[in-house]
Amino acid sequence: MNFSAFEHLDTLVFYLVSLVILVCAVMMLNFRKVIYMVLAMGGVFVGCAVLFLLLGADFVGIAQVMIYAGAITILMMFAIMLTNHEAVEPEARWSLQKAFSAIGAVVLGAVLLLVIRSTHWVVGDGRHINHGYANPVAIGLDLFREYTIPFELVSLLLLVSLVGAVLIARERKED
Amino acid sequence: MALIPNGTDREPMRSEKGSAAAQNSAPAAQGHAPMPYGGPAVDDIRMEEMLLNVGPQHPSTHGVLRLLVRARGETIVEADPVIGYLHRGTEKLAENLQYTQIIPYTDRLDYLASMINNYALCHTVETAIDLEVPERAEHLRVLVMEMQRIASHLLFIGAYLLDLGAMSPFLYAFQERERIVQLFNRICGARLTYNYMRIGGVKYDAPEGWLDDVRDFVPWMKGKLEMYDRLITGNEIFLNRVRGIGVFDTKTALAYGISGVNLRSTGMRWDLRRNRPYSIYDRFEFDIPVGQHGDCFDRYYLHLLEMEQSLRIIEQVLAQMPDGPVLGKVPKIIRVPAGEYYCGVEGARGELGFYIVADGKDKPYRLKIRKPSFVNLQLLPELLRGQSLSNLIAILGAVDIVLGEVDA
Amino acid sequence: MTEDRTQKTESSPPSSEAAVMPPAAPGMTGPPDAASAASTAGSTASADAAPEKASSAKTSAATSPSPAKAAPPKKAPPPPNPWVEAAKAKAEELAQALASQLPNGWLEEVGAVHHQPMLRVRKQHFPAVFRAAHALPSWELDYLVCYTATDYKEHLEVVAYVESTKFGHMVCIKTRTEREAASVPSIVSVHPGANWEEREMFDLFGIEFTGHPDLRRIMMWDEYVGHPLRKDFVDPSLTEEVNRDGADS
Amino acid sequence: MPALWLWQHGPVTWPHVLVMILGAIVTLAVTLGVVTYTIYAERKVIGWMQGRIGPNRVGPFGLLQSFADIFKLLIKEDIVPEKADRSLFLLAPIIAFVPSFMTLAVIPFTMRHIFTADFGVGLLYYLALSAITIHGVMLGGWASNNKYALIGGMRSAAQMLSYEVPLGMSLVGVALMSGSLNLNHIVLAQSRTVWYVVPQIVGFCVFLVAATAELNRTPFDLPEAESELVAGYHVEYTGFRFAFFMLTEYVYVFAMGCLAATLFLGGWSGPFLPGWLWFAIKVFAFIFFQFWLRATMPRIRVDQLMSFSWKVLLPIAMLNLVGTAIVTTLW
Repeated sequence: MNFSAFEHLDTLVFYLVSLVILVCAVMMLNFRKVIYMVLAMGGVFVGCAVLFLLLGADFVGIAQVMIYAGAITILMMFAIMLTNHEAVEPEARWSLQKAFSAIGAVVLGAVLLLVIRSTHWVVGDGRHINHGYANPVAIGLDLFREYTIPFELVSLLLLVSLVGAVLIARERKED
Repeated sequence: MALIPNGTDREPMRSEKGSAAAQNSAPAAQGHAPMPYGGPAVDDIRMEEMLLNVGPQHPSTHGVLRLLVRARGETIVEADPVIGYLHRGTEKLAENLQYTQIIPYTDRLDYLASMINNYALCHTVETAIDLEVPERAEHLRVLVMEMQRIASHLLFIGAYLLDLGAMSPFLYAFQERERIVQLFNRICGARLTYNYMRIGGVKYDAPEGWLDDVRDFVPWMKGKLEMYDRLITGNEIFLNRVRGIGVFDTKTALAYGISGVNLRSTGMRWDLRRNRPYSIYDRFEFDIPVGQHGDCFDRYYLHLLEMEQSLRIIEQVLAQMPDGPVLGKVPKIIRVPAGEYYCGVEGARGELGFYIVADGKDKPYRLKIRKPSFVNLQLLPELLRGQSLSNLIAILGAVDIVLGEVDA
Repeated sequence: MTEDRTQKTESSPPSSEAAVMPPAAPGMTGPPDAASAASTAGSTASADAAPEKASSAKTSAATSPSPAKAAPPKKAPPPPNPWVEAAKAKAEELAQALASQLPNGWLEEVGAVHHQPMLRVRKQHFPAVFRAAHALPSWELDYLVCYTATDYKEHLEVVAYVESTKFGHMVCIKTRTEREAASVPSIVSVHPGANWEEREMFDLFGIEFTGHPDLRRIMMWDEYVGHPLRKDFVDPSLTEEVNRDGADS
Repeated sequence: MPALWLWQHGPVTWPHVLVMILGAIVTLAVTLGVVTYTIYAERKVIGWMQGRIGPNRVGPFGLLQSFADIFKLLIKEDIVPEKADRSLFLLAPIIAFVPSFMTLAVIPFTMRHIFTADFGVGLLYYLALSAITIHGVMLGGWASNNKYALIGGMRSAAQMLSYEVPLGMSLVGVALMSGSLNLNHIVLAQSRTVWYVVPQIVGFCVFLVAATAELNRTPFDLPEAESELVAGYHVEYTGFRFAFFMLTEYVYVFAMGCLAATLFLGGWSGPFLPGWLWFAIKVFAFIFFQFWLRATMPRIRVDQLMSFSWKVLLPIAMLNLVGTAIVTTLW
């Protein structure tokens, strides 16, 4: 490998972080304890956030940490710690179903790879790859000017699910 | 304790004592047997019980009390106090001790109110042998007993607030208490286990200037009480934590034999200094403050009010302190005529009584101590049942027990 | 040495010439002079009034060391002590009041311990007596003050002092049980506060309280053998056998 | 030369990396010093408030007391309970500590970011990083295999999550007024107009309460309520792992003080004195306030804690936000 590839430290960091993400992802699949899996998944989320930062998408990166690594992982930990479950997952065994899913996964991977290879990517200098849309002001303007209706729809959806969750919780309590 | 981990079948603090309670409750903590159709039902997961072991080494059990708490979610299903970690067999020891020799053992019962313990024993023996106590001795006794009551109540307030998370009142209370302890130290040479009283009087007369110092102490302490009132009673967080918590009524209290502040907090005007007058309490004017709701706040506030009344008594004692001997004409070896005697006095925590079965010798045939903390503690499981776990400490603290007395 | 203890207790402690100016016995709120057989009026005085009365009469208030009473105890056979007599009369009165509600043969002895009325009842009727005494109008013995047992070598005696918070009576109620397989019916159903005291007696005296909701050791640990407050108790750790075992290990 | 520090505006080069490492080391050293003396000051100040002397044995006026304590913790045996989940137990203090220190990376200690980063979304960065610490706390409590630790960890997580919402809401008001999430820009905006504590007084109050709860300090110190949970999530920890948890807490106290100073008290701006001194004074004022609370308040109950956050604090923060939005728009 050419050392000049590391002249840009960004590249070095990119490879390091990618390695971390991949290792975390593999570990997540291999761990037998659920809580370890969640932790490894948190590692993947944080790694992705660093990738966003490397791409200059500060806001997205931070939001990734906040929502995925912060809120969602914690929620999963809560669920695991508060519920009764086997601490250790049973050993995986091969079955027909699993074989099919393995084939499906391989096919999906191949398709994704093909699509990625066939796309023409805009190559920037690592700073302005998404034309400055990383900053919160730009995102806010875009959201409220160009995508107002989808944004509001999404909000509505979230609200509905929130109310639904409250309703379900309340019904249980009355039992 | 908002979030109680349902379904943790882990038991990190095992029962050291291997008590039946632990064994009885243990299966409940193991969780339910698997359902026939596979996983447990949803409701089963939600309602699984948890066994929580509070104590005997826990900062808020005031000694070596252990509470085995079975909780369902946040609600306490059952709390079982396990006692006896400090059991020294005082009653058995006393059977082999002469009456005077028992006095230092009483110091170690309710070690926050040793003077009153001393008195309760001496008073019972004096009643039994019909012994006259000199006036000055009786005045000194009342004086130190009321000071002791203040010291004990101060410690209650400090420790209670510490239980509720406020750190400063504890240290403040210790400063005030220190002054009383210093005064005791000067009159009897000890700071905690005084062994000051004797059958027929007290061991030492007040040293020179001591009474004057007590006289100075009274107004100073009054100021401090006002400070406590301002500092604690109005605190919103404190009120929210103690109001309406741990409520019981007079009927329950009487059924359980509750005495002292715990009984008075329910509105019952019951103070042995008035209801079964002993010593010279009938000569003094003082009120018996009572609560209204029987909750933790009432119990806290009554302690404050009682200190005020104790100060009133001290003032009157000082005003009429007579001269004279401090120890009556007591035989060398005290022999109590055969018979049974019971005398109860108003201790710092309730009715402290000594029941003596005498066989005419110099040692009691049987000595039973009616321990207020022991009796009051019985109500705790009732108070805790159905309560949320977060109130556990607030309720336990307000019952005000001393483990030295509970376990005797 | 203690066989006739209860008989002795009726004989008063060495008394003084207090007949002139008798101090009140602890727990007795009725004024001593009114403590004749017709003391009902005095004892039914309201609880609030009674202590006031006691405190107003300074000389009668202090339980024993009344300053007005100066004479030393006498050796001569004591004259009948007025408080003991009063207590006995009161005990009789209570016994009569209770008799209608209890089956025959419930009462074994009526007397006084020190200055308090005493009833000794058959153990089968022990809880029933408390229940009846609790319900009895003009007595209402609702407060269990002291509850314990004593080992008299021939038998065990369970003693309870109950008090009326309304009227101020204090009465001692006793029962006896044999030492082997000692058992007494529990009074927890009447006085829930007896719970731990009975557990303690079970623990330290080995008295089985039948009907107790939760009878187990309270002070000693569950594996403990023996009942320490019995007079013939020997600390197992002091016996030779244990010592030898200890030496071996 | 200043360009060397401003590495964000160009491709990163090796000298930049060295500067970054240097900056981290200096910040770490400063932070450790601040934490050490925060602990000392806390003991001393609370001691005075309670009529005691406080530490006075090690060094003059007890100034070296904290060092003695740290040394003690470092040489203590590192005990891992037998039934604990060993790897998580060992990992948890690190997960807790690392983000706490990382939050300091965006704090503008002075007008120019000499040792820290000038980061566009600094405010969000702080909130995001502090959320990661909760993992460490929770895992520590869970891995200890102790019920008190578990309850403490759970409480801690629930509390920090609940109060993060009003905390964030109270900060949005500031962001609206300054029009930026960059902490340095917020300070600059204040030095041009007025400290935001004045127009954002409601937000500031919400922030103070939420910050106190977020820091798990009295009266919101339920996670480690010693009278209930003995010590909470770190009950099984000893030695330097315990020290890590303590360090985390005090670094957060420091960081939260920095945030308060930056967002509401005008950061490094102020007359006469140099910027860093102003900043230090403001941070210490916040920390002192925390001491004061600790010496005064009893502990709130856990159900009250939760309902207070959701039913009182959050609506106030919302109203404040709406009000601020309206005013800023009309202005």
